[in-house]
Amino acid sequence: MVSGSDSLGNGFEPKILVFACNWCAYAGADLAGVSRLQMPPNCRVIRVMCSARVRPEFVVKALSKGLDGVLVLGCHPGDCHYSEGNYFTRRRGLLLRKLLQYVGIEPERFQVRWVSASEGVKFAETVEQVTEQIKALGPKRPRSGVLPTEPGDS
Amino acid sequence: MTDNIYLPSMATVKEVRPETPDTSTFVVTFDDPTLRESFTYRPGQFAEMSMFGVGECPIGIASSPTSKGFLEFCVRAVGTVTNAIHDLEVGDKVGVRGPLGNSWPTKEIEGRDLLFVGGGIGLPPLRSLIRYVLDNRDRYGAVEIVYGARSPQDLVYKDELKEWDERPDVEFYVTVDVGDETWDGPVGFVPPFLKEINPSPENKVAFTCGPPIMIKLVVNALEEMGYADADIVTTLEMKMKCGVGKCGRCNIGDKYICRDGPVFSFEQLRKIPGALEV
Amino acid sequence: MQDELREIVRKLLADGAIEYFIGYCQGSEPHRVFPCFVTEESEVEKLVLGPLCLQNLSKYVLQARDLGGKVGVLVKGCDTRAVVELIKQHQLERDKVVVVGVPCQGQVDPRKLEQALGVPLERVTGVEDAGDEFTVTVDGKARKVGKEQVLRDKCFFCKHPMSFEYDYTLGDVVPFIIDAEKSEYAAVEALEELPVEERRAFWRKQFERCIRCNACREACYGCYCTECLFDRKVPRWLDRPPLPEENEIYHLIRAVHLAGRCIDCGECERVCPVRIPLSRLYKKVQKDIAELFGYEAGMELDTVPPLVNFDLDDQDPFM
Amino acid sequence: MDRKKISKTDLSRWLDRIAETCDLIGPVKEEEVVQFRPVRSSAELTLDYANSLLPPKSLFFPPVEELFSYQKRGEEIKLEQTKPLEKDRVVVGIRKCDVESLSLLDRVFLEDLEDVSYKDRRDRTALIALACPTPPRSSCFCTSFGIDPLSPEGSDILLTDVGKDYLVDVATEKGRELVALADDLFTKLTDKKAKELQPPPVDMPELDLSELREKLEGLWEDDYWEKLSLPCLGCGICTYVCPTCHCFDIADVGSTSDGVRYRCWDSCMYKDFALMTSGVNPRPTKRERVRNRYFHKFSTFPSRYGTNYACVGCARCLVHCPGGVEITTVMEDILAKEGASDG
Repeated sequence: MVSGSDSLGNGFEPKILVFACNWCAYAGADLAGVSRLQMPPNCRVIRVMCSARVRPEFVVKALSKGLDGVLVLGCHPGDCHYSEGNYFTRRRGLLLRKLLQYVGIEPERFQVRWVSASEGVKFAETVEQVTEQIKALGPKRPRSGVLPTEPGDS
Repeated sequence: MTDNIYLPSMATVKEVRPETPDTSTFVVTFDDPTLRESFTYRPGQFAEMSMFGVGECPIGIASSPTSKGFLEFCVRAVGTVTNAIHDLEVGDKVGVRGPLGNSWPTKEIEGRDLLFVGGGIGLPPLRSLIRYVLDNRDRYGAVEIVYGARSPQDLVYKDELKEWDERPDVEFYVTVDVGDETWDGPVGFVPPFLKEINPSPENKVAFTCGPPIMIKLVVNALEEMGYADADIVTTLEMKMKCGVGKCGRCNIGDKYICRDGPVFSFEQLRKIPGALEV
Repeated sequence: MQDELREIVRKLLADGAIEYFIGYCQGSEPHRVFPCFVTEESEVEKLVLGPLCLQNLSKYVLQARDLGGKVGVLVKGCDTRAVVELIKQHQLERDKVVVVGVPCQGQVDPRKLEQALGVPLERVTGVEDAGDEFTVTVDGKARKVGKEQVLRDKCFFCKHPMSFEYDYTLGDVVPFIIDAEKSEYAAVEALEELPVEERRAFWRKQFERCIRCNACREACYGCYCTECLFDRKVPRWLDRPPLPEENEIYHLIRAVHLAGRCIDCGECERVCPVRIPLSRLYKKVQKDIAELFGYEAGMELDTVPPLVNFDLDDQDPFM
Repeated sequence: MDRKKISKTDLSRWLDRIAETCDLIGPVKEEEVVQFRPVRSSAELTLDYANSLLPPKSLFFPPVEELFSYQKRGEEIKLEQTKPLEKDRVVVGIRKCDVESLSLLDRVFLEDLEDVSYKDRRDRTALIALACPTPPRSSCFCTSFGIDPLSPEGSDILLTDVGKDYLVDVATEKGRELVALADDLFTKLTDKKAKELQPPPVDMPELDLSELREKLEGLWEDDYWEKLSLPCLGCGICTYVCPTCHCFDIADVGSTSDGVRYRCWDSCMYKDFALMTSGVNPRPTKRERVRNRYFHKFSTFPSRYGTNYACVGCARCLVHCPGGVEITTVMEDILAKEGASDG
């Protein structure tokens, strides 16, 4: 999963993971598709039954393992199919965002947005906006894989 | 083995034979023609099968060294590596590192009568020796095989069982814990079944392999029948990783199962603290 | 106070009220004070109290849950928060544990003490509390060391010098004054102010050092899962080799899992053999939890933990 | 054995000269932690130290090590072995307990089936040991195992701090070659002169361990292990800081078509260490795991390899154990047990 780019970061095409709630954003994505809206091809969408299904470790692992960004899409507050799932998403999102920033991961790389089933345009715009932001940041991390030669040698 | 004891050799799957719903036999050959010719092993040894990206898993070699050019592994899908192995198809690549461990005695038991007691997936390691013995039939005395599984469909090597049953120079007994409409043979657990058969301990060596609880009860039964500890041989199951006696996982007493075992007689096991608790 | 403790434990054991008592005893050298498990009345003399009683003994209550009877445990004020939180998280039944609260005048950070004294700790044969300072015996001679020099970081901001959930208590705290001269979150704030690349570099350097001995996890009272996510084989969350990115996953996931649970007992940082400043990670989460949701772990029995709760009016920057 | 001396400033010059042709490795203090690591110049070294946090076994048996990489190309899977060391290495500042531990690890990695990368690192590394200061740390107990912290045995050169100079004992051919890199910096000593400089033997409290193994072997079923395991947290510190522990794990990192197989340290104190896929765990509780560790150190390792004990008295586990399990206390407890009951 090496992000392709030349030495200057030109032509960098980020890999972005999108978790989309089955009841809203996933349908929104569908709508964007059938409406033939133009979207950058950088996102891989994973359908989840609720944005609250996205455990923080999904995000942490994705970013640490070399993805350039993670986008979580859920229903607007008040519209959760399960009444209150997205309120938990909101709390976790707030917290995780701050923690990731604290350890040096730019806030753009982890975003939460509310996109309803009818918001095909918003879905396309969000994906485009996030892709542009992450493109501007460059790769999350050149894939390390390289070890320090000896312990303690950094 | 390569110079680097952790480096597997590449092999190709030549055949996949489903044995039971969760167990299949994989027939593999080494890609390197020289290695294919020169590779030797003894019955009872095992090898580490490598699924790259998933890991390694020690599997007993189920074929006999008397059949050359290929190796057979009978694998049950239980963990991550064995499940990955089950995804293999004919022509796929797999890493094989071995042979590892000690082996069933073959020289020492020449001229003696042999009893094999296997349970479920415990038959394949015994089968290596059974085939070896049958391919060198004149060097050994009478052969008795007692085998059992949870159900008729859990019996492995169904074709071979038939063959053993038909051979005049093999006494073959088979039982299942629970029968079904296809089954008209004996029903019951292996240890009581064994007691019923009551094979004489005279000049006999018993080999057993199966689930730990079965081994325990089989050994009790054998002792009741008068078998000496030295004449009861088993192969131990233990967490193994490196297969070369270094990583420390399979340590019991001063033995590493992967290096000094997996084959031990009960006489040996009784001297190792903790060995019989496993 | 020590005598009083021994008397209480002696009585608890004599009455058969507890299976064993978890307290502190001296190790092979006087500066080494450790958890000890008193099962016999004859052993109560081993129990000690003092500024070197560092461990949060609540962790050990968890392994006693399967015993038929109760266990007794000694808790400092700060450790009480762990007991409260364990009860709240349904990990512990209040009536399965006999809590003996001990007032605390602040604990000594052995590393700071070594530095302040300029001699190896092995020459320290005694540390006594003396109000605003500690009396430290070095090579048989008494020396005074100001508390501000050697207190554990968390003690500067102690909210509970006195245990607040207990069955027995060993007296009251003698008031003393320590001026921390900075906010509780000063170290966190300093990092927050750095540019993002510097923060990344800082933590990368810390995580690279990690040998993944799991001591932070095992010492943490809040790590009570029967099977840790990191030990799970399917799906595999964490690869065993302690590579930098794996270590990052380990520490970040631990930090989010402890959000709302961490009571800043400081055990993770104290036990870390490679000295990763873990408190700076956990304090950050603690700070955010406080700022965002107005919650502090282990303070009251009847508040709802923040991440199993929500408020319709929570901040919402995600529109 | 050649005995020489070298001044402290010349020592730095000599080490810098070594560093021109070899990888120089030694104790470095960073963030209050002393660790062995490669240095560019002797100025980075901390030779005035008690002992390193992690044992220098990590230089021969690293915490993480690439065994090989694999890559799928079409139908084939290509394996690429890790390359041997590029340069010879010189480790300076290693203590006698750690030197001794290498001879124990040699038994594991060089005997029977040889571990090529360990062998490569051992063969291509010279050891310049550093005699322990007098008095040594109070927690040390190497002499209980018959180890003399002032002896050059097992190393190529031994340095002993004697004030403004180091006494230099050159024990092997490899050592002589290193000295030859800067012969002019050394002063040859007569036996008499060397003896005068030689510090007196180290005075350390010594445990009589002659009955340890026998007594321990009678304690397999003893309740002692249950009680000993109570304060143990089940972390891996004792095994990771131990210079003789050699347990490891083998794990792949990467996808099924591209990745690396690593060997990394593992600990018998972890609860999933011996857990089998079937769910059976031969060492299910801390009691069995703690017992296993001490049996391994004092009974089963010695019995397997015919060594004395598999502990060198470095006291790292004792100092770093967060639960306060002290190996010296364990030994004393075992020795204090009445006679051997059969286990």
